Amino acid sequence: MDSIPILSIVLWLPLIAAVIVLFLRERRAMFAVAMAGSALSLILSVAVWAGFSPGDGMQFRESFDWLPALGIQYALGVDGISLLMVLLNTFLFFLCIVYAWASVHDRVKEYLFTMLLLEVGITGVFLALDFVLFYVFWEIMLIPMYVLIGVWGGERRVYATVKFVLYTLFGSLLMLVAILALYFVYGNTTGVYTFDILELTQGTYGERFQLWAFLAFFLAFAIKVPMVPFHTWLPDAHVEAPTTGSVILAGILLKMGGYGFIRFSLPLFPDASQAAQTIILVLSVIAILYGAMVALMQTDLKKLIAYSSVSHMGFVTLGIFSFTQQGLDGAMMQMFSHGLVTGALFLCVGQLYERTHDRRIANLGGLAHRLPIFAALFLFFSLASIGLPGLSGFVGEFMVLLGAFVADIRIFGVLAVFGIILSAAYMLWMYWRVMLGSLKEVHRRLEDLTRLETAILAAMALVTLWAGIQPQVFIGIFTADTSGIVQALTATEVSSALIK
Amino acid sequence: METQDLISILPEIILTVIAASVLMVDAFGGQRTHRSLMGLVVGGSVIAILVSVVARVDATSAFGGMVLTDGFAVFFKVLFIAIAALSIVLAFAQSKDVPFAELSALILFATVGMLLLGATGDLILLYLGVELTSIPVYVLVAIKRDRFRATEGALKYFLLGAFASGLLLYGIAWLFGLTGTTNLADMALYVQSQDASSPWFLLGLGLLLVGLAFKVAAVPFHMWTPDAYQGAPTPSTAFLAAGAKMGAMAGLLRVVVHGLEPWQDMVLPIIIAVAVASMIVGNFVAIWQRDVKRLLAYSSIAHTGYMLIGVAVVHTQSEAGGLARDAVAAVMFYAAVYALMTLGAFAVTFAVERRTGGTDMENFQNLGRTSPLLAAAMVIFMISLTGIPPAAGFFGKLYLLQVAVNGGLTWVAVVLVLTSTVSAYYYLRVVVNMYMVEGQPRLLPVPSSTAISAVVAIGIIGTLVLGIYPTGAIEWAQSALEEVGKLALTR
Amino acid sequence: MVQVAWLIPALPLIAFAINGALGRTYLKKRTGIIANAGVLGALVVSVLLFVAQLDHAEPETVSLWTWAVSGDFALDIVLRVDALTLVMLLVVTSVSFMVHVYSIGYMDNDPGFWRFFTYLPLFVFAMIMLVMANNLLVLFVFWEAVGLCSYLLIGFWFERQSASAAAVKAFLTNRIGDVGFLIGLLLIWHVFGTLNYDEIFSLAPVVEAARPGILTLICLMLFVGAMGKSAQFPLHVWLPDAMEGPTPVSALIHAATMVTAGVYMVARFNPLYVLSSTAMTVVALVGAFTALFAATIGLTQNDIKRVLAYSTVSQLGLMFMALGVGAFTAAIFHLATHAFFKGLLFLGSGSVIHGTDEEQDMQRMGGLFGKMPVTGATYIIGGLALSGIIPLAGFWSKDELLGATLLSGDLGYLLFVLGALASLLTAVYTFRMIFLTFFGKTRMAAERFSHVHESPRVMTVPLIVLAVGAVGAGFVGVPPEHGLIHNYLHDTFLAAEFAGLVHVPSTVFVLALMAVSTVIALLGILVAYGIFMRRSPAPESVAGLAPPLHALLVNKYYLDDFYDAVLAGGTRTAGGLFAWFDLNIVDGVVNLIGLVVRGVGGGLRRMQTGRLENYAFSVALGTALVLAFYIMMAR
Amino acid sequence: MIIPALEYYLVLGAALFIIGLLGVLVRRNLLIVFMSIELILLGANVTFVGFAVALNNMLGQAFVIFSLTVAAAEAAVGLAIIVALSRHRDTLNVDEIDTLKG
Repeated sequence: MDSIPILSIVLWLPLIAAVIVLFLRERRAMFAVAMAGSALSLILSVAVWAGFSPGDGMQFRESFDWLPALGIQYALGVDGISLLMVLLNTFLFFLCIVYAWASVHDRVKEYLFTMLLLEVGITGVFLALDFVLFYVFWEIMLIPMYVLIGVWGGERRVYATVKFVLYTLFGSLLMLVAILALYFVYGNTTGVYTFDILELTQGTYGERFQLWAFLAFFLAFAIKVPMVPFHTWLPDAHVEAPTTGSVILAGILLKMGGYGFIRFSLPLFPDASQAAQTIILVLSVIAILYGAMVALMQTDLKKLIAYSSVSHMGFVTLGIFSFTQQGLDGAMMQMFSHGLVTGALFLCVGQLYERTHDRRIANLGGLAHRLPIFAALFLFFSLASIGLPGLSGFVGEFMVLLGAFVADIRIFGVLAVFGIILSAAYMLWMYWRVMLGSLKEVHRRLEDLTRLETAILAAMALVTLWAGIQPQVFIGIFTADTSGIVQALTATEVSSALIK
Repeated sequence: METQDLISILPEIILTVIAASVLMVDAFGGQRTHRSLMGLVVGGSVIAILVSVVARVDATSAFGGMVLTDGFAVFFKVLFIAIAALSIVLAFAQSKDVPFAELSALILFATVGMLLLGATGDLILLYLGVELTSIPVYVLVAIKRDRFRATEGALKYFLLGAFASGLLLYGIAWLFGLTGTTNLADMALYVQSQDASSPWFLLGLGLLLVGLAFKVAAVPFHMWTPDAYQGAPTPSTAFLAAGAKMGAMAGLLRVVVHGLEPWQDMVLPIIIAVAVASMIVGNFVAIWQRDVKRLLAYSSIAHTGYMLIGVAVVHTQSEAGGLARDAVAAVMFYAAVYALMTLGAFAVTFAVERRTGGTDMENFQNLGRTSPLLAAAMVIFMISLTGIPPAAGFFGKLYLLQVAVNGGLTWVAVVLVLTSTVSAYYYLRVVVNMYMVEGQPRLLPVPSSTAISAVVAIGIIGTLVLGIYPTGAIEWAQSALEEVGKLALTR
Repeated sequence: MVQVAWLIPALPLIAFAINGALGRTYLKKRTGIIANAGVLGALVVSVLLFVAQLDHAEPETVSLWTWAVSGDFALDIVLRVDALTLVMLLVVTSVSFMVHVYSIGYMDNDPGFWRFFTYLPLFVFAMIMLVMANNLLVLFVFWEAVGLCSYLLIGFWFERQSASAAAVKAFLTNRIGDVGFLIGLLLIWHVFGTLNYDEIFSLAPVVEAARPGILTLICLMLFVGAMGKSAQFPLHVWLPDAMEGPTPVSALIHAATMVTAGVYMVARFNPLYVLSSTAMTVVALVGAFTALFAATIGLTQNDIKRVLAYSTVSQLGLMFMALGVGAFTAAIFHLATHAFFKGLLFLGSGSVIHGTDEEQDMQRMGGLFGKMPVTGATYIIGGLALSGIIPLAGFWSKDELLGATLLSGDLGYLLFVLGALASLLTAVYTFRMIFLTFFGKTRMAAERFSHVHESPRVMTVPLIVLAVGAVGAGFVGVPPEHGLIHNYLHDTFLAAEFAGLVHVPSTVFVLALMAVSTVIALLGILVAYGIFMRRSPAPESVAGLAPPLHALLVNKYYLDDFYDAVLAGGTRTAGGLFAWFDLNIVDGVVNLIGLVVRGVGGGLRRMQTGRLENYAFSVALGTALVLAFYIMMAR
Repeated sequence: MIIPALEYYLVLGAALFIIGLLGVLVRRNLLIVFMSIELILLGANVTFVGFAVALNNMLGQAFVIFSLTVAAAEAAVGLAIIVALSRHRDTLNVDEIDTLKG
């Protein structure tokens, strides 16, 4: 199984499809190729999952010297943490392309090319084992997203997309400087000059350097998550992005921040992470409560869901920086479920927008009469987003709270629990104003979901239910790896006492 | 003048012969010979490139140390001849209203100057190279006599250029007087034994640096660049940005590497200050630009700032082995990548100018629909200029950043990173106009010229190949420096 | 035999799945049959299991699958079958079955028929799982699942704004309670390191010794969850509004099963509660106060269902009072009997509403007994049971309840007084309701009165069955303290015995108490008769007695408005403030940075004047700076 | 014949240099500015000659010949541009030529 470079195939398949699409003429052929490409990479990633043995660290590794002059390798590998994210990514992209088949009609060629390029960028981020390769993919996904929001977006799309690019670029460029500094510090101490992530995470670094480098990494990931002070790009990007753009943005892009924290910040800078623990926990709790409160008062449907994402991702950072096994596992599950649920919610809003051409909650009402199937699915995902037990949303939140209920950070756990009231409040209040109550005249002739749209949402609902009832199937993938990180972290417990 | 000296400047001779023959053929042939002229130029350039690579002299210098014949010179010879050829091909598209033959000859003469700058080991040759590059370019900028803006741009460029050359010459005079020689290597040896910081030495050094800084269009000597770039016809601007400036950079590198070693702690602060100023002014003012050529002018000032960081690192005291070699290699690689990107960007701007009659942002509107391929090319160039992978610009910046961080100039690296975020704004504004804004500039009935498409294609291939697999170019630059005496010893 | 236990939850779930999938398009009316079959199956299996388990002392478990393993946190989905579970199962499945049968008639002409019979079995499944959970997390999972079902069913007629609002209010208030529950759960995990019942109960004494006071905090937090779910003061506001849902829903969820989940949870965690006396007193006091508080409001309600709603809140208060004084068996006994007669009353009121073509306001009823004899008769039986008239079920359980409070020490006297008063008021409002609805001169328009008809047999048969239950259920607990139910539940509540909370009353005390209870009940009925039958049935007469007090009660102590203003309104304004803050300040900073950069750019741009001498000047200035720097550097 | 000491050359060269420098900065007329630049070059040449004589090194004087030829070429091109400019705008005042700015 390891002989054929399966990870490279999963990674570059969408690109091949994208290039083929460029040469095609009519719409149906383009979508066929695009769907085949993304479907194949989904199937392959499931095959990787099948062949993956949890707990054995990095597997399916490939590498060759890409740029020896600068010490850069083309190295791929996957462990529990990245596998889950790749699965989520390929799954969401396949569904998005199928959805786009029904809804996108202008500039189809550029659209599919951009989407497939985006998929390559994101998969690459999760598979890369070389820091520069990681950074290259981190940047590659920037332009397609920029074009996706900028060309197919709403009215204020230019402002939104430029803000998105500048914000992300600002954070990631600082990270690049930190990566280079890491390369040299590690090189000077051990004589080995490499960008290999696994090797660099083994190194120990001075506390002053750790603090500085941690800050640079933190900024890049905090903007991506997004954590509270750096989150204002998210609502604008979501409101203006096209439906599939929002799904990918919420489904996967936000997870790169969390993934970055787990993969880089914790292992590389244990002392700095512990020093920054309290501040980040405070920010996370603020994100949970503040995000929910702001979401409550939003008048635009997409902005409401965007702020709900800020609140949900607050749980992720809370879980990661609780430095407990349950916290990390909870954060991973929360990212996985948030990807599915919020992705589905954006699909629902997209479908709603296609029918009513209006996202303002005040103008909608009583749609459940005309759209029973849609109402059921929309309710299902709203409940999952609230964290109703039995659905995947609850698993992540609950385990994060479990992780947060330890020693001296219990206060953050208690405060975070109040988030579940607020999330129920804004979600149900929204659902009530949009779906229940009396139907408005103008929506008299709306017709319900087509079979295709229902199938897409049903697929996501199935996985959400499966992850809610049997989360062990997913937790089993990454729990061994997260425990490795937690042990490494707690081992430096004693030194962190010096800092506090 | 043994045969060896002759061989060392063979490429220069070939170019001069071609230039002269182009003028002769045009004198007799007139309009219809333009296609064959271009053939002559391109063929000649290819031969010149082959000669400069093949005909290598075993000695490291010729003409008594005045002309250096090491890998560094060869690298730049190949680059400059290629850029010249591409510029001439690009200019072919406007051969109707601009005297094509004279333009080609001027470009070739300027290229000879640049080759000399790349191979100079002596202040005299430096001055000669600078002038030989500048004078033809003054004419290139003013070549469209009927346009007032061209003449105004040329005038400003000329007066300030001459002024700077005067300062340079005065500086050289003093250095010659105090050290008794104009050869960079000997001068360095002499100064090492003397008290390097005597005021008179520094006067000469200062003026030398100012002259070179002007030619490289670094802040605060950059004021001529925007007006010259905007005024000149686009092919001339392309050559000015991709060729002439890179020639000056090669000359600066030569001087810094060979001559200024004893003045290390004097040179470093100046270059860093100028680099940071260029990055800030270049990027910040570019935000406001409405005209794409003027925007690319400010972008070139910013990129000069990036490259100067590499130049500065040559003289840092850090003990990491091979740092100086890496620094110069980084600048060389960046110069090559920048030349390709800018040439490509100007080629696209030229195409848009021909189709819509102007180079304002508005003229770029809706390019995504009217000519998708051109728009896609421009997107790649813009991304590359910003430094976003998978385009070559990223690796150029990465190498520079790596060198800066290794040389202890981390804060400068941070400035580079922050200002490139600002640069993302105005580069992507071009993309915004092309794809995301509804606007219908009226299209002139002008057929798209194959010449421009060729240049754009070469630019794209270069940018993407160097972006995806830059190892070849970087290793060539690094190996080229092995032969440079001073850098070989891994200091 | 216990291996088959998983069938009990499985059958209603299968019914839900079938109805959900095929109901809308294919099954339509047949969904009712499937739902009934599912719940009947669950009832039958429960009974079989009950019989099989009679002799077993040890609780048995059936493990289904592993939920999650993360570090030292490992959790499996396990079903538990022990005495308490079986009692609850019997109550839940039997009442549910009755309601299902009844609903076929009640929901007959409703377009959402299939949707109703999809949600109902889902609720039954969730309630069953809640009762059969073997660890705290599964309990919490289905705790919220029943909350969801109540949200769905309250907001069943969602085109009515009031129904949707009530549904959201119910869910949110429950969620507030769930926050307490979740904090309690997390504290247990933090302190005990496990969530399984048996391990928690066995470790309880050790933990209490190690960290005194932590158990009290945990019990109080769990009690907050119970208050939310069982609508105890101050989280009771959602139950009266929940009457917006169809009446069978009110009968099943808001009378018999879901609201008792809180009582079940406290009873289940008796080993913890027993160890913290402060928590016990809090439970008792809150229970007693809610009982009286709700009873007072019940007096002045004109909507027949709201009277019953406040009656439920009051009766639940009594159950918590019993739990608070350690009479766990009495509480569960009252829970069981209450389920039957309150279910009966609700279904009866449903039949009245059905018969009078959707009339719920008692002021426009009266004299319906003639028209609806069966409903009337069963309704009176239910009323008698509720008021606690011997020998009906309500009497025995309430009597034992009050007895237990009396014996439970000095606080007991206060509790007894509150309980007795509540019982008195219960009798008064129950019979006020009966007189206003069934007796006296009808206040309904003649033409409409003529249309009033008795409900079809499919609705009256469940009424009769429940009436029999209301009469017979009491004998399970006779004689007090030694009845069938006491022996059956004895092992479950051993912890209470060890803590010395169980007092065996002397027979003379029992008889005396019976007399007192009967007197109270009869007194209440007489008072109601006096006010509402003799003088004039119009309710204004009651208002005349004490206008300010009456106004206070009618408006439910203005608590609802207070909540709306402070909690809901406060959150909204705070949210608005944050939204403004986010848009202008946080985003403002980002845009500000953009403006600053543009400003700097603009400033620098102006330096590019286009005039030659400025350019030359800048070159000269540059040179001067370099040389000045060098002169400074040179010695 | 007495050979003036090196300092005299240097002072003369410096003087010419400074006069040329000021001429470029202060004067408005294009031709004057152009002539000032020539002055700077002359100043440099004088300094060169001075040093060459002092060092008794012929290289300096040879280089002066170089720089003069270059200056001549420069002058030719410069004047051509100035003539072209004057054909567009009859003024030679530096302040009027500022269409390219910002």
